[in-house]
Amino acid sequence: MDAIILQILNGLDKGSAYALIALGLTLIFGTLGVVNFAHGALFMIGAFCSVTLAKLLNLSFETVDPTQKDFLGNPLKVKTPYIESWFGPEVGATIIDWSVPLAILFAIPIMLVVGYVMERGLIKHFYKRPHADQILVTFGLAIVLQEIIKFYFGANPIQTPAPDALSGVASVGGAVGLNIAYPIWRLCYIAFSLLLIGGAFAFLQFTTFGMVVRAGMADRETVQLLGIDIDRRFTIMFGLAAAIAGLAGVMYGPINAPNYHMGMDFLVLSFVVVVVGGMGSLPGAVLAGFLLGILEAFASTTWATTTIPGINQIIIYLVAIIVLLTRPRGLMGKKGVMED
Amino acid sequence: MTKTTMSRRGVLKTGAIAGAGLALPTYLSAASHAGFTNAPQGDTVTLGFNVPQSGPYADEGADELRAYELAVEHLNGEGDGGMLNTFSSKALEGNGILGKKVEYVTGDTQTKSDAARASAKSMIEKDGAVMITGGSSSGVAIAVQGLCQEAGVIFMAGLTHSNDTTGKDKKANGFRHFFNGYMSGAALAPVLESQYGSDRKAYHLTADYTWGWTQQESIAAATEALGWETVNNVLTPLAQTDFSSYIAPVLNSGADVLVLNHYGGNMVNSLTNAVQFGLREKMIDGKQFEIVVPLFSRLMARGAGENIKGILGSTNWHWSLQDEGSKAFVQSFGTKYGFPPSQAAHTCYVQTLLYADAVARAGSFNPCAVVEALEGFEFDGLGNGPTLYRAEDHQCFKDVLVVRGKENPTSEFDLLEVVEVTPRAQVEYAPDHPMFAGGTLGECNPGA
Amino acid sequence: MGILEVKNVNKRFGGLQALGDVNLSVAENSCHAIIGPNGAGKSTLLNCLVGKLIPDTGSVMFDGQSVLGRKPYEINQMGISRVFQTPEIFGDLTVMENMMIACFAQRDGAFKMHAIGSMWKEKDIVEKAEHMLESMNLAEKRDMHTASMSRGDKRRMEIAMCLSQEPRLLLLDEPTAGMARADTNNTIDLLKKIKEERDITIAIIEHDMHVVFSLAERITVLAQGTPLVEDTPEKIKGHPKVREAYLGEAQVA
Amino acid sequence: MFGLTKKDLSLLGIVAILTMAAPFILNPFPTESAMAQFNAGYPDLMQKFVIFGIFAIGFNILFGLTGYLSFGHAAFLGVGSYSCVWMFKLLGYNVLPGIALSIVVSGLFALLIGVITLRRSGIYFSILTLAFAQMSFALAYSVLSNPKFNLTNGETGLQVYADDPQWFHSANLPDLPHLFGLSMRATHRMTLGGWEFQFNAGYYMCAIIMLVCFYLAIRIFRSPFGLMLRAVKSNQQRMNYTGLNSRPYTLAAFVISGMYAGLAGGLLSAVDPLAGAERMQWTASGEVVLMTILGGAGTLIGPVLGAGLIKYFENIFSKINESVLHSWFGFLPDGLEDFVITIVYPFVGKGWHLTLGLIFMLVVIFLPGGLIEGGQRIGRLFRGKKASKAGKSATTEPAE
Repeated sequence: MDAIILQILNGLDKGSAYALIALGLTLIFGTLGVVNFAHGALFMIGAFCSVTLAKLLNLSFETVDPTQKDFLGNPLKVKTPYIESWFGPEVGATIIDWSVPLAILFAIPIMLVVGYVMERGLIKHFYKRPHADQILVTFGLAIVLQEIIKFYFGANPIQTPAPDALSGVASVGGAVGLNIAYPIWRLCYIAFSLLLIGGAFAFLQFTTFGMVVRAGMADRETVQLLGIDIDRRFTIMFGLAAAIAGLAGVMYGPINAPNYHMGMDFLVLSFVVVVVGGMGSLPGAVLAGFLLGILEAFASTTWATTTIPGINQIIIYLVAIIVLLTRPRGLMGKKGVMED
Repeated sequence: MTKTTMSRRGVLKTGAIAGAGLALPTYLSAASHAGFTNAPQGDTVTLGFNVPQSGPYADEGADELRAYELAVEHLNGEGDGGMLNTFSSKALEGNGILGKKVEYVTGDTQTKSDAARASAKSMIEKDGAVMITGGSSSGVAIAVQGLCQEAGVIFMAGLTHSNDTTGKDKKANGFRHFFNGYMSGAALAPVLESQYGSDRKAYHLTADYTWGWTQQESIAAATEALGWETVNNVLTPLAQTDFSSYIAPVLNSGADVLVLNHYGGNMVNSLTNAVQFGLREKMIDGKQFEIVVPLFSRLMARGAGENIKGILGSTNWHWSLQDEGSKAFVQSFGTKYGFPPSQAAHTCYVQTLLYADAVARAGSFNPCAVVEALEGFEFDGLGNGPTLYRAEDHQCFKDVLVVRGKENPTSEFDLLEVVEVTPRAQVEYAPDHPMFAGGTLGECNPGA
Repeated sequence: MGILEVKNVNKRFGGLQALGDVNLSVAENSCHAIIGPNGAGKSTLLNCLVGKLIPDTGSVMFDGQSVLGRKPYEINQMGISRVFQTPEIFGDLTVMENMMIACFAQRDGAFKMHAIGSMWKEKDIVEKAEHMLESMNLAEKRDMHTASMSRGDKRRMEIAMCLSQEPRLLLLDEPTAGMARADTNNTIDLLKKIKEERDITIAIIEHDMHVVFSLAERITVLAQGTPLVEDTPEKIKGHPKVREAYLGEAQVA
Repeated sequence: MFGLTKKDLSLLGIVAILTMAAPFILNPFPTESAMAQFNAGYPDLMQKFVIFGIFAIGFNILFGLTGYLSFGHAAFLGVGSYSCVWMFKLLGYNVLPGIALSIVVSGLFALLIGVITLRRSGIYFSILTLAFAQMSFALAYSVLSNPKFNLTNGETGLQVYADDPQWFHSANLPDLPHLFGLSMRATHRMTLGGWEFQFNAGYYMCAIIMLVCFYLAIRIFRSPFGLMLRAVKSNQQRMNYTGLNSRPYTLAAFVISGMYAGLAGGLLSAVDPLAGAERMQWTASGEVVLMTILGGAGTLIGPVLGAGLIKYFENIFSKINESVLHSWFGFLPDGLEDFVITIVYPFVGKGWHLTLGLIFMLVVIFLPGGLIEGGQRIGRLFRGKKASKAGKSATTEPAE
């Protein structure tokens, strides 16, 4: 029982990342009709926002300590972050410790700008072009973005640890007689994702802005006839989708150290998620994200891999194939979306 | 074995057929007069440095390249000479190799066998490289080694840890200075026993490809010999980024040691995840839960950050070693680049020197002469104590380091501390050891 | 017995009864128009005839064979060609290529692996296509990409493609929708000419009464998914029910 | 001649001349000159040019004609490579059985995958092919290389070992892939002044096969079948209502392009008998997409050019390291030299992916017809007013 719940938690965890990326992909597709292969890169840029912030916070001045020697036998240069000298060592260290949560605030404006620039500068010119062209140009963009990140940050992963207070394990389900220890940060990640997903849905459901966007998704021309500048709003939606992907990346940092190709790693999977959920369906994207996450977790168990060797390698793709062949529009897909 | 080499007459004959068939003028290549591929012309000799410059191991590749450049400097008599001064063989005089100035070409393996072979081929076919060296993964090393055997040039392997490189896939033209999976197991086992006792239950997570399997096999064999029990061995996909669903079952398996047979990004992620799940704080039947990472790399350790602290593993070399060779190398590398070299850099530097020295001693660039000079060569002063290039499989035998992630690092490079230098005798094995069986060296191939 | 027999066809979309007990018989070599206000179920009916939709109940027989459950291309091969409301042609191909595709489909059936010989060496196809273009006044546009043609030309192109398949039944879905008066008249003349020149049955769905009364020999009026009346144009014109349900609105429009 | 029009025949002729004279054309710089770095006329790269040319020609038959964007074609390439090496292991090093088998096996594999994936179109098709290819890669890399059932030899790559049966191997045959005794590695070097040219048997075999493939592709493009494939891309609705079943047409195109990919894979093994699983990764599929688009999808020669360009980048451009840059810009004053190198450095050598990505984006944005379109535009510029006027009236008449 404990093991099953553990795997469900693992699945939810993985699914959170899938769902957040897939949600953004679907938003972009639904509003702008663009298939964005660079969305994984946005996720990665989000994660590197927190790397950058940590680097900024750790900007240091050097003092020479003659009592210690460095590896060449010269006097050791001791680095002290400016922030520690400004706020005192303790406050400074605490700020550095909390750099990942702080990076959320740091990342939101950056991602909005990145999304805005991407839409106005590039994607805008591709609305009228075939989907294949959209895929290709954003695929090219993804390559360029990841190479830029690699040039500045190197190829090896860079740790962005969670704050000390959030990095231990928590006992889950003690009240119902279960004894499960689960990393606190991963629980935070699940909660954060649910919050973000809920927020996105509430935003679309209850604000005027959201209603206009939804109306625009359903029938762009009519909304434009009403004299509403739908393009402007769609641009903002692109920024929001970028921000969601970016925040998913920031929060994912402590789970797995960010590296330059994490975007590509997630991209393929999140496209599979979107297609399984149903192109253009927001609830479908979220549902499929969690579903595939959980399936993947269970396929990794010893039981599964001994029953069918290698199932853990292919489960996601296998499910995608089966779903697409039995439910051609995905789990919750609408008719007529991307069928030409 | 006549099968693995190609007679020179055969080449000429088939060449003649090709020439007649295509009605092209038949010129014999200059190289074939000298009797081997890419015999150096003029007063220079070209070496090929084939390292990953893009892809996940690009940072290792960059460090390897730095070491190669340093080695070329030293061979040509520039810089402070580095380990040339401590090397037991004094055949090299700092005037290039056999008086020919050393030049080099670089290539990008992309950590893909195909790309690595293409890159090596261009060095051989276009740039006239007489020796290829480099690599940061076993698949690539084995692929390039096979190519060099066929083409008739020497291959000096860089970072490759799989048993197969000098086991089932060994080749007469290929040489490995780096240690291997078996040695990791043999070196780690006594330390594991002294640190964690002989009554342990180990759970293995293994990268699901050739290197992972041989590594797991070696470690399991070595620890089971101590009396450890292997509870489970779970294979993880290479592309896996989140290992939580593999880590979670460890908690309830009754195991009290987790062995991570992972390298590179896999290792960083699986270790990070294991620490996240609080494995290291767990007590199983009164015993502290432990994690072991058999193959450590300092560059990777940096990626793993805090999580590496207190974790045992093995490594080929570490910059904090205090022998004269290591000190000289760290000094000249550190002065040039501002940070200490990695084990990948070390093995690549040493391999270049060893090749140059073998040529100097043989008095010829002919691969067969080089092979003869290297086979059974005993040397010292290159950082690992007295070392033997064994003739039977072209594997170097030397001391192996058991290291632990340092609890209180003084700098960003000071991540590992040496726990024990396992003496060479302890990691030696018979050439026909079952883990290495299956292949044959064949005969050296001088090519054209 | 007509060439096309529709019996008791019903089609529901969720709660909406799109077609209710439609019966229709189209006589061979006649021109039969189906008219009705928006939402009367004209397009649904048409889609049931060509295999795009499958009726919930009822039967659709073409020349004694059921078309139900067959794919659009199979139905086409039986001899039913369809002209769409907005011209559906191969936009990035030339006029001649468009024509040749239709000719190949007529000669070789739904699929033929003909991958090595040059298409221009198929003399019979080339001749037939050229002849067809001549007769439809498209010959001078032979090498033009069809996407850049005028709406009227596109319509003619599409009709020409359908005709080159020598169908026994030609279905036209509002062929003059969105056309200028002159283009509409041209299209009417074209269809009249076709009717005169060959043995062909035409079923036409139309909004424009001018078109309907110029062409049709019989008219079925559809309202709310059921046929209201079926008769000759003269009778329909004076029919009170039709006036009430339909014509008043149409004349306004 | 050959059943081609004059225009196509001259295109084929030009390609034939270019491929046959490639050892000269690709080695324009004397061996000892500083520009020798940019010579591409060595056997391995020339082989890659034509082999990936074949791959791209085949991919173009699917993508260029039908518009179905497959992200999984590398799987067929990989299957072809493995089949060929297996023939080496079982029968011996003659390349013919290997190449034949690689075409057959990849054709069957493409048929299987095509039947399933072609039930969907658009992005669904792309994702389905991607899923299949990733599954194939994962299986080849690990599961299918387990010691009990070692089909692919995993990470190391499938290769011939001394204890393989090689039933038809005999002592007087080369121990490397050969064509009835003619080793694929047999190379003639011809020295002319400062130049050196290499004529390699493997290259010429591949080049001849590529010419045959190119010729077949022209025939397919001009055939009724090719017309139908273009109809699929243009308007499937009209196609269905014209009595044409688009499924078998696309399936046939898929299988043909799969066989081309398999042939390319087989040839890769034939010139270098080691088949690695990375050949099947989705990024490898992405590469052939890049090649085709870069050159010009739907054009005959474009994909071959694209393949050449990308392989040139991968093998030549990637070798420009910092010391090479210093030797180039050494003539500049020190400060300026460093500045120029700082600007250029991220884009060359190990940064070649970045440059490739940028070029690719620029092509997709500004030249949807690929480099071929670029060439045509330049050509039009030179041909002057008259031609452009005629072109205008033919293509840009208002739609309504």
